Amino acid sequence: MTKTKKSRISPMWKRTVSHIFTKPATTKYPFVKPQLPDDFRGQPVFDIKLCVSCGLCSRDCPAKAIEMVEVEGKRRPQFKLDQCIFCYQCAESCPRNAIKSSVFYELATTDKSSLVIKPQTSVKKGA
Amino acid sequence: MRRQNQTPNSNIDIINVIETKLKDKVQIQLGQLGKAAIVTSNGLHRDVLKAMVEADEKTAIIAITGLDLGANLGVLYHIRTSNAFLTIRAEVPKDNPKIQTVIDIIPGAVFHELEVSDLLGVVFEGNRLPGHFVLSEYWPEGVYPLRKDVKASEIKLNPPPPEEEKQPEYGKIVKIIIGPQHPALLEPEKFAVTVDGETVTKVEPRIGYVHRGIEKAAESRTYLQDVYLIERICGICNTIHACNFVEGVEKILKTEVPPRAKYLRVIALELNRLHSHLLTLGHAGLEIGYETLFQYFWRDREPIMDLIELTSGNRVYASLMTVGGVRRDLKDTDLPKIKTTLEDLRKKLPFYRQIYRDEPSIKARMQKVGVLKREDALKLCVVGPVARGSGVDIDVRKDEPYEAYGEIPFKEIVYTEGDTWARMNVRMNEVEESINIIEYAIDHLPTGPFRVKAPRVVPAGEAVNRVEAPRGELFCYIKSNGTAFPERVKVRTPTYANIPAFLKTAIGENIADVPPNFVSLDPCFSCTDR
Amino acid sequence: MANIITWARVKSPWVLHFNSGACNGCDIEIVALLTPKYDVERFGVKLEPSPRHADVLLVTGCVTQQCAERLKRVYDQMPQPKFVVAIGACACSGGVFAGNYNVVGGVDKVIPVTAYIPGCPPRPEAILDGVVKLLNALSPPKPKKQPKQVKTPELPKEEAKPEVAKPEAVTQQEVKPIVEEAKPNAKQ
Amino acid sequence: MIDFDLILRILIFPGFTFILLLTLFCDWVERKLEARLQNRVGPMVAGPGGILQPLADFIKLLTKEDIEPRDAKKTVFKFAPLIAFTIMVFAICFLPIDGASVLSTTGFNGDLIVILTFSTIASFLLFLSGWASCNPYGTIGSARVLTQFLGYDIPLFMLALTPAFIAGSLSIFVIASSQTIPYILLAPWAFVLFIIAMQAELEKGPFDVPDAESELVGGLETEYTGAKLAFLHLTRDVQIVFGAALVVELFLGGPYGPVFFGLPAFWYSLWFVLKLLAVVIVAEYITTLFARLRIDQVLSANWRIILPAAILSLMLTVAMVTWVYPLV
Repeated sequence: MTKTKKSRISPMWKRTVSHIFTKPATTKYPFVKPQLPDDFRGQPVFDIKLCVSCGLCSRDCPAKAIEMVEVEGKRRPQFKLDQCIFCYQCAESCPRNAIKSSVFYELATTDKSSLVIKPQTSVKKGA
Repeated sequence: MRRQNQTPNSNIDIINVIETKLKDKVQIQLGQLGKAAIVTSNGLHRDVLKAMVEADEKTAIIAITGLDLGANLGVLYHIRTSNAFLTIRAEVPKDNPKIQTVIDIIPGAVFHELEVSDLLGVVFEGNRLPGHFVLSEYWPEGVYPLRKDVKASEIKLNPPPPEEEKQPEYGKIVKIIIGPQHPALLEPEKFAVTVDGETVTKVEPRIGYVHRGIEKAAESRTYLQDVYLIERICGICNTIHACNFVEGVEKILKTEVPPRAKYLRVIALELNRLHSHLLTLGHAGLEIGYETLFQYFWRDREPIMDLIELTSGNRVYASLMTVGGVRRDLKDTDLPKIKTTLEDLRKKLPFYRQIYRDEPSIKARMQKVGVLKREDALKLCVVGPVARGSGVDIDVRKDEPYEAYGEIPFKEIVYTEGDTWARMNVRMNEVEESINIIEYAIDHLPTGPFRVKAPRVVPAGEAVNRVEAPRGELFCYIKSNGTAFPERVKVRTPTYANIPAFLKTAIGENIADVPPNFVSLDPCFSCTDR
Repeated sequence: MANIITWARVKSPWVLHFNSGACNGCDIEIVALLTPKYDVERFGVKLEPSPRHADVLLVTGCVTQQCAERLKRVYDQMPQPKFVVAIGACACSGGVFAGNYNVVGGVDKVIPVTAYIPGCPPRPEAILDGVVKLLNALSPPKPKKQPKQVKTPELPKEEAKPEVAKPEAVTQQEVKPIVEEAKPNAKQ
Repeated sequence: MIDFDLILRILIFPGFTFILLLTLFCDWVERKLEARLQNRVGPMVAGPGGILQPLADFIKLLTKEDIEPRDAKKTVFKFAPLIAFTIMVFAICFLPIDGASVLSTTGFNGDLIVILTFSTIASFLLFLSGWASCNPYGTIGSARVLTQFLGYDIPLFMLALTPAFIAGSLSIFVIASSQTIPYILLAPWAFVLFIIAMQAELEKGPFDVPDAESELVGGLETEYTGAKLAFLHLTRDVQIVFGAALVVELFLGGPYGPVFFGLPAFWYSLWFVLKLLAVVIVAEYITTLFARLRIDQVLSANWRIILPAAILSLMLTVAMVTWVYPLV
């Protein structure tokens, strides 16, 4: 205990002191955004022009976050981001690559309804 | 003695033993569900188990699977011996689902039996619990969620009982309740610890707070969706869960995974193990009030998280595994970054090793705490670093190599002390082994396809699969009925097997030793409850 | 004076983490926030062990049947003004586990939620972003008077509940005013 | 006749306001230092460098809802934290800060014993406040506070007597002002032991068992909310300042130091604050270095190591005072 403490000082003391003189490991997040890999799985982006209304994305979604809704007479996927688990199975299932990944991840909101992405709007602005 | 290598008595032919002892009474189906499936009836499963325990000290129950077979309920005992993996089949009629317990033969079976009895209604005579084990205390009597005729939407819970007025007890403490909301546990789970002064006399667990019914939910989703669902059993060791499941499905499909995919899986799994071990080593620091150590470990864990993000697109859920390979190839341009990051981590390891081995306050808090002797470890069927910290050399990566582990050289870390300190040091050394494995895998990465097409509909059949998760041996049983939906998925997670060890070692300890002892199991309740 | 109080609240949000049946993914990301790389102590955020000390409740997980009642109890134990942040797909709506037999699904089915952070799991930055958004909602340009209870701290005596004893079930009336209190802030 | 000067001294400087600000400042120094030692940034946005962070916490807690548990012993629960805080501030008032104590006196012979007793009473009140909350964690936490401070009070008293022996007086003023050579140099063994005992008495790491988060949730603070919690926190912080101040007075020569120009009072308080910060930094550094010990280890460390060492130190001091120091 106290005796052993003195007889064999921990290797921690050097390391801790050295950190006073080095820069902290903290990123400056809200002020400096982190660099994300290109294929980061952020908010899925849906391109309505490529969609063939097959509904495969909705069928394969494990979280049932994609609902096919009627838009201008055609069935289009509607993303519920509050349920989405960002697995990108929909992007993989899509035969026409209409669903793509984005690096947008700051999706926090105080209004839950803003998390439902209607097919018309492809990119949501930050809440 | 550190890193003592014990040669397993691997030449016992366990099937021969069973054949000679119970010749005509049981039916042995070779090659099914592991090395062989032994079909028993009329309580003969106890005799088989007895014969196996007498012949091989390393006999352990890995899991008990309950099956709804229509008129009957099936009970599968999955047994691991020192060199084989076997399954004992038993059946009970649904209207009188009684079977004799095996906890007197193998005490480690206690949790497995209770789970089957709670979820499927099989009555294990001699091992009963008043109230529910996994399910909510308001769960209606006589409804067993894993039976096929029970629909999730139709279940109505009992109303909570009226409030009881509690008499305040001033200054008198009998029970400390750890959890469900408690800083020592990141997850909700309850342990009622009875203390006498500061000494623990009894620990009563109440698990099931994270029970999400994944096994049932898997039956209503396709195999494709199940990969993502099963992956979300646990957020820390997610890759290995997904890998375990897809391997099981591949066994039924008889799909051969391309070699590049095997190596890519190993890289993903070992990155996962790295981050999981670093997390636990840091978390243990938090539990013993060593915040500086916690901060350092988690700081050095971040580069690993970045690597996972780089290779998979998400910091936590890699979602890499899919039936027939991996979903994403590793870009050649990323390889140098992985290597430099791992090299940086390797340079930091000696400092941490020294801390965990020699730091006096760590030794004061961890040595001789939660001692689990080798015999107890065998009896309680513990797995993973807990077993390896008690001198039991089991590691599925060595015993039954899966993916590319058979081709990659690595050391199996075994400590014999059996205390918290030994378990943490097992993890400490495994971090280094993981780095070696990843570097070897990157250097020997084969070229070729990383994925083969796999059909969505799986032919009828069943399979068991075992892998080594960061917390120990992970087991799954998959039964398919020839459609795109599985008939039954059973996952037995390592923490589930390790909790009995905690319940045993905590008795007689100081209350302050409970958190470090507990965290040395690397408990993960989302795994435990599923 | 109101300015100072709002300033103090925005600068010192103490959080309590409640896991209502999560897979650990979100939880470790919350803990990662405390560690050197993200270090939310910069913003005065402290992870508190007891609900009595907390201002913001960070809920993760899909709310299992067992946890629903505890979640309510922990929420009741927190002193006013209090805010709830649902972290991760499970806490927002049940996520991949929605519809399972032991899952209530969605924190807002049990207690009122102020902010939602989707993601599976959200990056620590996203959680930080969510807390910042919540705080921005707290400190409008012209700070309105904060909840009236605050001025008379002795008022909520009858609400007092011991931590060990089981509290009365939260009735709808009890929850309502909190929703109303959180909403106007959120809009500004 | 109203002595405005005295009122000013009590209320502003070096009295209540000064002590309060000093406490909050020390809290900030501790948090910032701990963060930096752990390779973090620490409080940053509240004021320059986060220096207003403790103030923000304090104000916020004051404005929170105040909940009283149904089972709590109401009176004790309500007043114990406040009284503990008052007593601690009162104890600091006896220490010479700007060359004189807050009450503008030079104290009396025996005030060392008085303030040590005050600190014991404050610890006891903290125990009472935890016990009164009638929560298992609070009760265990406060029981640990009690066992710990009862154990460590004895060696702390003994070690505090070491400087008194050297100075030949029980008055803090005499002790502080007679240190032409600081006693840290004359009796370094006593200084080291005193720091350790102080660390244990103040429940700082590695002896912070009473608020071991992993076992006891919030320890004795578990049930406290709002203003009462604010005062509990403040009491803890004032205790730390008090402990550091005591070390300064007994071993580091008190507020006395070179006066370069102008008012000696200004320089004395500056020296006092600087020395105090040095002690706080050392204490916080020790905290970050070690894991928390177990309660039985803490107690056995006391009875088996600290207490015998304190007795030896006392004997050694007596011997030195009698035979060695006269030669120097």
